[in-house]
Amino acid sequence: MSEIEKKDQTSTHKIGIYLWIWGLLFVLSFFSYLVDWYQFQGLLRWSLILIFMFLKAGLIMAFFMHLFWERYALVNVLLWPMTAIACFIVLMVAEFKYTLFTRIFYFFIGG
Amino acid sequence: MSEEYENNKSSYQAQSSETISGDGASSAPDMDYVRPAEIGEQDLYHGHSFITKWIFCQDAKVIGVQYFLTAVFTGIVGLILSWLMRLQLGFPELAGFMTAEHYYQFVTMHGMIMVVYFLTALFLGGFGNYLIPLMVGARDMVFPYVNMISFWMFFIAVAVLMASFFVPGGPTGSGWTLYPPQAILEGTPGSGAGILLMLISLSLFVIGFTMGGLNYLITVLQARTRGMTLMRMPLTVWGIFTATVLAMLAFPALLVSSIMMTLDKVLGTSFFMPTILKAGEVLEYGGGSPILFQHLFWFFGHPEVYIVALPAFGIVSDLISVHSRKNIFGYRMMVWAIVGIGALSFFVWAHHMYVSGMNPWFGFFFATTTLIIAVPTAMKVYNWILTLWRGNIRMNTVMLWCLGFIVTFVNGGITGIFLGNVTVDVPLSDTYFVIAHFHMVMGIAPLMVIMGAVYHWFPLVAGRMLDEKLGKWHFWITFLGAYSIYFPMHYLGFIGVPRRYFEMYDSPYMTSAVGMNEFISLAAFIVGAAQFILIYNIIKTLKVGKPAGKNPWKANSLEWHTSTVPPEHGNFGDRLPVVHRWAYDYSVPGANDDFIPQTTPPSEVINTEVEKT
Amino acid sequence: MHAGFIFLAVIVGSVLFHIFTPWYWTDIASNWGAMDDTITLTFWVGGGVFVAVCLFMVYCVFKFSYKEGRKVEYKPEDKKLEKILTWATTIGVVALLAPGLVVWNQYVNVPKNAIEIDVMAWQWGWQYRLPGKDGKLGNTKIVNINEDNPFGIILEDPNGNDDVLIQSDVINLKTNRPVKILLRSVDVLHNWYVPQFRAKMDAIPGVITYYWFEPNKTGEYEVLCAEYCGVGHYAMRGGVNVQSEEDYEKWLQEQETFSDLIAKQKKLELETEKLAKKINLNIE
Amino acid sequence: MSDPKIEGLELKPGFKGMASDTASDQTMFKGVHWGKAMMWIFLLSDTFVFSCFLIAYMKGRGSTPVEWPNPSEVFALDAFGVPVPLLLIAIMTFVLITSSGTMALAVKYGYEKNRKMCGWLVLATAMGGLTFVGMQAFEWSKLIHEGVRPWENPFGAAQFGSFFFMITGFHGTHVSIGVIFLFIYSYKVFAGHYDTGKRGWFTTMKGDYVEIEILGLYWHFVDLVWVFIFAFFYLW
Repeated sequence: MSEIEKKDQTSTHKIGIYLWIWGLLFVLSFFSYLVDWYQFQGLLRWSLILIFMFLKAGLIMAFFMHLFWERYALVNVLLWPMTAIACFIVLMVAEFKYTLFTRIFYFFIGG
Repeated sequence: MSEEYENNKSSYQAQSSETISGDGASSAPDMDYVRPAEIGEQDLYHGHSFITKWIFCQDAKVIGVQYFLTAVFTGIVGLILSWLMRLQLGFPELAGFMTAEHYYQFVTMHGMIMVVYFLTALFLGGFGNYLIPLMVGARDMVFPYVNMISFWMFFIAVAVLMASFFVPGGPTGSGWTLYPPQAILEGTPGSGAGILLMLISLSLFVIGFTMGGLNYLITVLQARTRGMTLMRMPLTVWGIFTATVLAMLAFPALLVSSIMMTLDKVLGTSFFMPTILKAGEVLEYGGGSPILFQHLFWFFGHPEVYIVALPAFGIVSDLISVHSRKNIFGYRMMVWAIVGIGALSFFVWAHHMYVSGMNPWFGFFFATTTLIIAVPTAMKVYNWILTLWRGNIRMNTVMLWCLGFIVTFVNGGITGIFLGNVTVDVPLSDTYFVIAHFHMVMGIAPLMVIMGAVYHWFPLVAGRMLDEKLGKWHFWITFLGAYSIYFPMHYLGFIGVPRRYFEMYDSPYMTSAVGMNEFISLAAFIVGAAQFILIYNIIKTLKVGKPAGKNPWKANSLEWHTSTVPPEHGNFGDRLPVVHRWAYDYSVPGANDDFIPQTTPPSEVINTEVEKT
Repeated sequence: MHAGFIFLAVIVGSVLFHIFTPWYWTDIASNWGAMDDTITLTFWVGGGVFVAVCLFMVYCVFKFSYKEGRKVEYKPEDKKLEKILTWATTIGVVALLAPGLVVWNQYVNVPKNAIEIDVMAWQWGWQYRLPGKDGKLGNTKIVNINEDNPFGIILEDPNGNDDVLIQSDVINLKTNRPVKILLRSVDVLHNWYVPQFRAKMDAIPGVITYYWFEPNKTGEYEVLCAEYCGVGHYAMRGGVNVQSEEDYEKWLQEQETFSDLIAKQKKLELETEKLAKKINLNIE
Repeated sequence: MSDPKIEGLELKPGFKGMASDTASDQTMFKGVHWGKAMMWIFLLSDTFVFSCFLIAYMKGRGSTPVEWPNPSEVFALDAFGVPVPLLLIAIMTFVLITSSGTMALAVKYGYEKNRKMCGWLVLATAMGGLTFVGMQAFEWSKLIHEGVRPWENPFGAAQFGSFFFMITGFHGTHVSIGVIFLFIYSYKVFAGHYDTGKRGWFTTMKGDYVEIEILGLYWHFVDLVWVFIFAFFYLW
């Protein structure tokens, strides 16, 4: 078993920061619920959904999962692989648009 | 060749006995200073009974051997399948017992076994488990218990896979890519139990591998010995480490596509299934997208290629360096090339899909990213041959395998440029050119490295030297045979012979290749049979082989400097080694010997002109 | 030493094999000569690198084989050499990539005057549909496919009526006129591939894929399925008959259109009805 | 957590620190427990699993020409006779975030070696998780009752049900596994296993409160995934 020096693990954060983040998460969740409640549509809806989503995800990762206090070596190892996911997402958006286009064009519109 | 070891035995023994306890009191403490340990000693569970020592064992070295043997078993099954395929292709009149169903089942199982259950398991499970803790100077993997479960998950996955040979309908015959709708449609061989067992087996493999992979990664990242920086690790560890990273991030896509396809098959969902008309009837599926599966599959599949290739790159670098008695040329470049290739491999997957009917504009993106990978790969090749340059090359069996690797890898790598460049790929894709390419680059080339690695590390694992003469026969038959299988096969692809054809003698341009096909089949039989030379060699050596002693190759890296040979559980006896230099200080000017082990403190080699530590 | 000779023999043998091989690509019969050119270019550059690397390796084997006490160079890195090699490789790769991308740009952009051909694939066979006088293909739906409507044409679509149906696995093409192949599959993946035309693309159920080429040599060619599609994959063949303009027009006149087919079926139905009536009468 | 002190090494902050950590020997993540590092890498891998699910969902939903059911109608719940859109989902989100908060506090009290508080908070987290799973079971049965099946549904594109059951099912499995471990760990905390360093099963390692943080990482990750599912499945 590796016993990492105990002394540094005892240093913790004030309870206030957790309560703050907790509260913020509730507020943000409420906001993203309101996006649906007021039936915003189009670009506004999408940007609001994504903003609230990333804020919530960021808060959870940074404070609840302690990434804010971790050393950059760990943070970077965790975040860089997301570029592969981002690339996958972007290309799949292009792909589904193309598939939808061919389906609608050849099966419904014709030419 | 073997006299040289005899001659130098006394000198290296003197050297190694000094260096093992290398961090002790020395004349110049400042010079040899290494930071104290951050982490306490690891508790190890030592087995007491036969079962805890050899079966449910928590020693990474035993687990490595278990992985190795299981993978070799599946590999032999794959080899026999390839024989049957070649019999059908070369001499169909002799293969009367084979129907097209059988042929396609063999194609599928051969591909899946060789790529996933043989090569991946062998490199990462086998070599990874055995070598990582030894090379980074750890007592064991960081989570020995999880490591053990990882192997048994793999074992169950293999058992499930093999079981599919014996279920009604046989194993799946949908090609190793398991493309839907084909894979789960009635009429395809093994579309009932066969495909389900395949998907379950793959899922088990991924779960088991995740457990093992976490071990390899954390061992490399968090459990290195004192003085072992990342940039002092042998390239073997770099290769296996990066490949494991790729596996951890790529296997999820395989898991997801397996789950989705299982649901399509069992519950009748339509993730990958569009409206289909089969035998005049419209099936209950509708609206799914087969292309989606291809994207998910290749998002896994392309990193998978590098999961096989990167450990081979790493291992071969070490072998070439040790046996040409010279430091690996451009170590830093080699490391960055491995990492760069690994990172890029997540951005190139759809070059397997140029003619799949995906968004045609993807061709530009993927051709560009694919050809970018050619640059670091080419740098690695240059560095291997530049390591040979002005070295002192021992032409033993290990080196022969390495040279064979260079020839086959360069050949296969260059045909990769054909297939990665979108326009050039169009006429060649789905032809024998593709078969020749990927067998050369990820079949034969990694196999050459595996063989070299077996001859190199067998003395460490078993304490005896493998027979050189048998080894050379093994090499030449394998190398020349394999080369003459796959080199001419490219030209079948130029003619335009498509892949996965059960019979091919009815078109004029195919008829012209009958003779060549027979020749290829003959060569395949011989090469396959030659592999049994190795098995004979191993059995013979275990009985009557020459004892290897410590460090028979006069290598620098830590695995050769263990307390006993073969290393016991815990690897390094009472004290963990302390590392003072990289693993490649061979033939340093001014040194007494032509190698300076990693554990030698600078004060002991004070007169040498060491450039990098 | 002998090892070096064998490796040398392998390299020389590979080159000789390439020079004297009787197996090489079939004579091209379409506009995609540029594809052959890119292959040739890649072949020369890649083959050159292969030979150079391997010969260097063989030279090292001859020159630096183990000798006790040989002075070995100790030079962990050579920044300058590595830089030169990186740039040289990069330039080589760009030189290979650029023409490839240019040709791909032509491949995905279909000329305006291309004739569209609907290629329908199933396990295991092909059939074809050409647009009629209006130059437009009617829309299709897989669920519409039945004996009376082998292509699944949507009956309400006016474009479909004059479509020329070719219920055979052989299609005729006009020389020197680009064709846009629209691929459609009703069950699994297929691929309509004529080696002499070089081009290919998969047919995927659920969507329509395309590619184009311009046949420029008259003759009969074989169509192969190039994407694994089940146990009949190897036997899934078709044919292309590239003809001169007059022959083609003559052939086209003889083909049946969708409205012909419907009319024929109507007639058939009427006749069967009449027949049934007759039989009934006779019985009475 | 906050920067550890490593003997013989000056730990620099920021990117410089990253460079020197990476270049140093023994460990790359300075002061990070093996188990914690493992959990992080595992979560990275699991992120790819969920990303692939969601990307597949995006591709599937985006490329179907059939109309996709409107989630705010499908998931509406009658409250006092009025259909409220996404009511149950909102409550589930509320429950999951609550449990995430208690978990974060449990980790804090664990490090302070406050056995009682830590134990109760882990137990509260487990109860929250259980409530979430229960509500999900309710939601599933409601939808099944309304005729939604993995292969078809009365509202629109068939893939709606497929993706819904698959993704929420996979997430629910994660939650359930987490709940089981939370109950076990709360027992272990109350029994004082982490104070005495008692070894658990499946491991040769001595018990330590860092295990609460490791479990916490997993639990927060489950919450994190829900954030994405909520945004992409229920709000899109």
